This record gives sequence, C-alpha cells and structure tokens, in this order.
Amino acid sequence: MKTPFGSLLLDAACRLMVPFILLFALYVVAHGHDSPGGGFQGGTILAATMILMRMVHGQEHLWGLHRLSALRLACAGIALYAGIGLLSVLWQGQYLDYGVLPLPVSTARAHALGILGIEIGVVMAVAGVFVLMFDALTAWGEDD
Amino acid sequence: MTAHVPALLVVLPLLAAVLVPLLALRSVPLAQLIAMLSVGGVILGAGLALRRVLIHGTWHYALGGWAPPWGIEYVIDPLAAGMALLISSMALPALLYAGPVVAAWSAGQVGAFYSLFLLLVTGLLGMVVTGDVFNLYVFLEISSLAAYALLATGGIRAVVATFRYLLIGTIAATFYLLGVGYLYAITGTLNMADLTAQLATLHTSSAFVVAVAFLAIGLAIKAALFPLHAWLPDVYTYAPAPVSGFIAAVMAKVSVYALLRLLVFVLRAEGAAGQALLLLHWAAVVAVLAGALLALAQQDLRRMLAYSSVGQMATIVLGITLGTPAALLGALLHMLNHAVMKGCLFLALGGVQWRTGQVQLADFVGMGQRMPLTMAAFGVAAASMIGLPPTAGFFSKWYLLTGALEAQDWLAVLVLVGSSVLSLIYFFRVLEVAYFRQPGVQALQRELPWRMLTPMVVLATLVVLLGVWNQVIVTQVLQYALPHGVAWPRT
Amino acid sequence: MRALVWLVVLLVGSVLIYAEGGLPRLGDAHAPPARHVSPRYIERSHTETGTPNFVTAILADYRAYDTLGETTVIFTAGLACVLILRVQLQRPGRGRRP
Amino acid sequence: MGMLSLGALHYWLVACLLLIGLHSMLAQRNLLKKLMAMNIMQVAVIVFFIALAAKTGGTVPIDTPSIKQVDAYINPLPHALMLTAIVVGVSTTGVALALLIRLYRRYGTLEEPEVLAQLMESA
Repeated sequence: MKTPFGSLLLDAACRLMVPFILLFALYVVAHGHDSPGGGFQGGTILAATMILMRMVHGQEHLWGLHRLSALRLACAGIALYAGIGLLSVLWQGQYLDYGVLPLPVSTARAHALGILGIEIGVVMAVAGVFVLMFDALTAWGEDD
Repeated sequence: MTAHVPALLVVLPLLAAVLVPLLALRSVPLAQLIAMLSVGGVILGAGLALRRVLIHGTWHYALGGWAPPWGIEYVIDPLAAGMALLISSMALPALLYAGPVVAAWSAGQVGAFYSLFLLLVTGLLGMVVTGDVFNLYVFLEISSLAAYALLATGGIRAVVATFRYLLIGTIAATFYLLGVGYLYAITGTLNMADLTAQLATLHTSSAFVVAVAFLAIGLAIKAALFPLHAWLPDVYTYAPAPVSGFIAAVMAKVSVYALLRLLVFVLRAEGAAGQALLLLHWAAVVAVLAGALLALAQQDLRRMLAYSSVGQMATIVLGITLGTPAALLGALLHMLNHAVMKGCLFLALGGVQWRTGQVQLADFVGMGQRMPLTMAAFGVAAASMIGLPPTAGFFSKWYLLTGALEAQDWLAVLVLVGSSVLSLIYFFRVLEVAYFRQPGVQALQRELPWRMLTPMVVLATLVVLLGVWNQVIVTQVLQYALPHGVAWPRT
Repeated sequence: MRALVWLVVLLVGSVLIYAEGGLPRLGDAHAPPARHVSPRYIERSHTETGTPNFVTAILADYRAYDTLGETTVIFTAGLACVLILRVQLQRPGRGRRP
Repeated sequence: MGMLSLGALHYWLVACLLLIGLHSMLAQRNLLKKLMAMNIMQVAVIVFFIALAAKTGGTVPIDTPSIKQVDAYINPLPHALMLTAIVVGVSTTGVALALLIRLYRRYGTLEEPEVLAQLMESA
C-alpha cells in the first residue's frame, strides 16, 4: 500500500481493535484441539491484524511486518512443520508420527503436542504468506 | 534413514524450497547450488527406491504411522519409482541451464524462481508416489500453482497465456476433485488400494460412471489430450526455456501417469473405466495426427515443438489404451524417451533464442555454423523424434508399432506410421534450413555459456544411450512396471 | 461459440443429474462415507491423539501429510505472487538510499 | 430414482452452482468475472463434500463424554478435506489476481477482447 487511508477515527478504532483481534487469533489456535479452530483460521486472523495496520498506517509503520520478515516467517513455519516430521524419523518412527517423539508424557499427549507444534508452524506460514501476498498485490513493482 | 526414502523424496526438495529464497538474498550462487544439490539428492533417493522395489517388490510407506485406509500411504512400485527418477533427472539439467537465463534478475526474483522450481518438482514427485486420491489432488495443485508462476515469467504474452491456463487448469482440478468426491460418496474411502477392493461390486453404479468421467476429463485436460489441448501451445511458446523444457518434458506426462494409475491400476479398466479407455483411444488416434499436422503448419519453432508435444502425448495415451504388453512397454519407454528428447529440443531452441533472438523457421539459415553444438544437440533429439534407428525414439516407436500389430488395430498402425512421416517432414525442414541453406552474410560462431550447453549435450548423449540400452531398460525395469491381471476392453 | 458453451454446460449438467440416483441421500447414516473409514476417527481419535476435535485430529494427525501439502500450496502461492509481480524483497535504503 | 426426494435436493444445488460457474467461466468476457466464476465452481465441490458428511440428528464432530454412539456425530473426514480444498482455492485466487494485476497495469483493461486486440496490435 503506497497510500494508507489513515485518519484520526480509523486510527483510534484500529488501536482499540487490534489487541482483541490478536487475542482472538491466539484463542483460535490454542483452542483448536477442543473446539472449531486451528492453524489456518488463527493464521488468517493474525494476518488480518497486520493487514489492517498496513491499510491504516501504510507499510512503513513499525507494526507492519516487513515483507522480508513475512517471507522469513513463512519459511520458518514450513520448516517447523516439515522439521517435526523429520524429528519422528530421527526417533525411528514413520514421517510425522508424533507418538515416537521423546516427550515425558503419554503417547496420546505426545500426539496432542505434536498437533500443537505443527499448528504453530501452519500459523506462521499462513500469517507470513498472507502479509506477503497482500504486499505483492498492492505494491507496484517494475512495469513491463 | 533408507527406510524413510519415500517421505524424504518429497520433503527434501520442499525443505530446499524454503531455504532457497532466503539464501538467494545473501548469495545467489549458493542458493543455486543448494537447489541443484537437493535435486541431486532426490535422484539418488529415487534410484535407491527403484533398485529396492525391483528386488523386494512394491514399497508401502504409511505416513504418520497410521494404517492405510485411515492415514495416507505412499506406494512405490517400479512405475512410480521410475517416474520419480525421470522427474528429478530432468529437473537437474533445467536448473543448471536456468543460471545464465536469470542472471540479470534481482536476487529476490532469482530466489523465488528457484524455490518455485523446487516446489514444482515437489508437487510432481508427490503425485507419482502417493497412494491416496485426495493427496494426489493436493500435490497436483502444488505443481500447478508453481508452474503458473514459472510460466508467467516469460513476459506479458506469457501472462495472458498463463491466466487462461490457470482457468482451464482449475476446471480440470475441480473436475478431478469432484470425481474423487463421487468415488468417496459410493465407497467411503480415499485410499487407492482400498478403492480397488471396495469398487469390486460397484462398477455398474451410475455414480461410478460419472466419477470416472470427471476424473478422466480432468486429467485429460491436464495431459493436453487433443480436443482439450487448447491451453498448451501458447503456454509452451512464451515460457522461458528452462521452464518450458522441464514442463514439456515431464508435467503432462505426470498427468498421463495419473490417468494410467487410476483407470488401469486402481479401477482395473472395469465398467466405465474401460469405456473411458476406449474413448481415450479414439481421442488419441485423432490427436496423434492432429498434433503432427498442426506442428507442420507452424513457422514459429517453439509453437511447432508445442504441437508436436500434443501429438506425442497422444502417442503415449494410444500405447496405453491399446493395452497389449508391447504397446504398454512402448508407451512407458516413449514417456522416458520423449521427456529426454523434448527437453533437449526446448533447451536447444531456447538457447538459440537467448543468443540470437530468432525463433522463426526462416531465420534459422546458417544456424548450423553459428551455433554448431547447440544445433547438433537439436539434430540428435530431432532424429530421435523422427525415429531414426540408433536413437531412443526408434525403439519406443518400434514397440508401439509391434503392440498395435499385436492388437490388430490397423488404424493405430497407420496413424503411428503417419505421424512419424509427418515429424520427419517438420523436423527435417528445420535441419535443412539450419545446415544446408547458405546464409547471405557469414555470421560469426558464438556458442552458449557452458552452463547452458552442458545440459543439452548431456541430454543429447542420453538420447543415444537410451537407444543403445533400450533392451536393458525394457527387460530390467519396464516389464516389472506393467499392470497385472487387467483385461482391456476391445472395440 | 455460444452454442458450444451451452452444449458443454448441458452435457455436464445431464451427467450430474444422471449420477444423482447412485449417490447417498442427505443425512443417511448408513451410506458408505459414514460406514467405512470415518467411524474409527469418531471412536478412537480422542484416545489415540489426545484431541477431542475429530476434525483437528484428522487434519493434523491422521492426514497430517495433506496439511503439509496444503501449507505448501499457500507458500507456493505467496512466492508465485512475488515472482509474477516482481516484488522487491530487500528492505529499501540498505546502503543505497541517497 | 426418487429424483425429487428431499434428501437429494442438495445435489441439484451443487449442479446449479457448478453449471453457473462453468458457464460464466466460458461465456464471460471480463477476466475478473471469469475468476469469480472459478470460485463459484470450487464452492460447488465444497458443498458436495460437506453434504456427504451430514447425518440426520448428528452433532458437531467434537468428542463429548456423554455421547458415545458413532451415528450421533457427523462424519469429520469431509470437513478436514474441505479445509484443505478451501485453502487451495484461496491460493489459486491469489495467484490469478497477481496475473490479472500484471495484465491490468499493462493494458488498462480486463475485458478479454480488448486485451487480445492489444496483443495482436503489438505483434
């Protein structure tokens, strides 16, 4: 976004809303085991806060995750997901078998923790990519 | 670690793909090296997998440790391992070749390009090794999205062509997913082996008929089978050479592979699946000739190669639908040969365009002297496309013809011979202009940089070597890749 | 061209309606999708994966590999936008700002 | 056949959505409208899968200690599959929009005939 459409009213509304949206994103991720929710939904909501800040303040604002950082976040998310799979391979399990991970809990618990781990990977990837995509679609690159 | 090769085959290029865009911002050569090393690793893994399945039989790998109908499993048989080896072996030359092509781009763009190339490889590999129909859809979309982005880098015409391809490709993927939905609705499973078992009593159901129709149409669009090929020529014409070289070599073939896997291996060519094979047979008969005739009509050589691809993909489908052992062997051998020779042709032509900007037939006068090695590689691959004896193309056409004769399908025999004659005409035309017509002004000899030349020369050598080794390939590998106990429908 | 479009649409439409009789009715608990693979998820996923939400258990555990693919699809789309629109990734003004 | 039984009405909805999408994709001249039509087509497939999950009287697929019968919960598998399909749809739309933006910047229009006419001119 080259020209943010910020105004006093929008700014105030934004400041008021963002903490709650962030909290809701965290809730959606953390509560995904017990109720509808999970990595994609949480990641999208997280990305929405950053996109909101970009629309109101422009991407120079501190809140606006820079697109390079967004790319790093996305890459780290996928690496975390695939990396958890590789960890199971290191502990003689099949790829993505969380049960074999050497955690001091029952197998079922280990599965639940594994699910949480990959959901965090998904959140990072989704949030990063959506910020990157928003930036790409609204920024003007080199023309033909 | 070797026990986990099936999963690592797909995860290795994926991990490289997340590393490469970040590395490229620091050092482009390092990112290129990592990309190529990861593909090299996949080649090694696919080779190991092929060796193992030839000795020990089909390799099942349950992802996440969950037993098949509930979890996703990878099933590697000689056919899947061979395809994985083919995909990765074609990716390596294309990646090496891409170096000089992207040299002028910014580091971020180069990183994104290599990363998307690796994601394309990831998607195609996932499609060939998976034993789950929904998982196949996911990897189909990974490969498609990566391909759209790579194809669009060829300038504004490429963007127009790619957008149309995206729409048609999404219709195809949606049809495929709907077909999967119908199969799921009547069987309750997504696992391929389980589907075979569940469908034993169901192939007269109307939902089964429609499922097969959607699956076959979706995959036939992706494979660019003749009446559904309209997206292909523009897309191949305007894409940058390393991309069109790789995509023309393997991408449509992976869709043909998926068609073969589903209709023959999973649905056992029974009921509607058999009818679909018959229809595909007739479409292929027309397509072989149509592709060759359209190629003959082109002056733009990239477009000529694209139409020739339409015809050759149909040749492969023709071999599969004929169904005799020799025809099937011919189809599989032709998949391998055509990938190598079409890849070589696109890379050589792209090299000429990169150096001289010429792609029209009339402008190729004297090209044999200006770029001797490039045109020699082009010539060897063209000879193989025509089907001249020492090269690979001769042997696959030989098997296909034998197969057609076995099936006593005289129309197929006629069409195969006819398409060979036509390709003789349209390729000889190019060689005649490039070698035998004297240019008005003596142009200087200027070859390509080694990174572009090496892949072409290697592929051209491979065209000859595959011809020499055809007996070994057929008896040691391909004959174990054939489906067993499937009765093909006869007209 | 118009006629061809309508022909395609009519063809697909008739195919869809032709299959309708072979498909399970809405809400049928005895249809194959409800009977064959899914009961195990409902019966055992809580004890096997420690997750009461069946959908999450399937998405992130039984079929976690699909989800890895799905995350990869998003990542691919993000990079595709960067490549297609030629977005500059580096921070502007690192050493180059006048 | 029971063509018009209530239990099969949703298949007609799926067919309508799919055909609206398919027809608009082929007949619309505006590229952005084609893209929207593509999304409608994808929605048709999502509705198809989700309808397969339904069970009469079934509740949300989250384990509740007081309910033990399998038939009391709807089938969770199509829901998980469609989460993936939705994400795929979003990604495809994103890439398509990127392509359209490139086209719009160059040609100033998204009407297909005009884009093609300008392409012909430049050739």
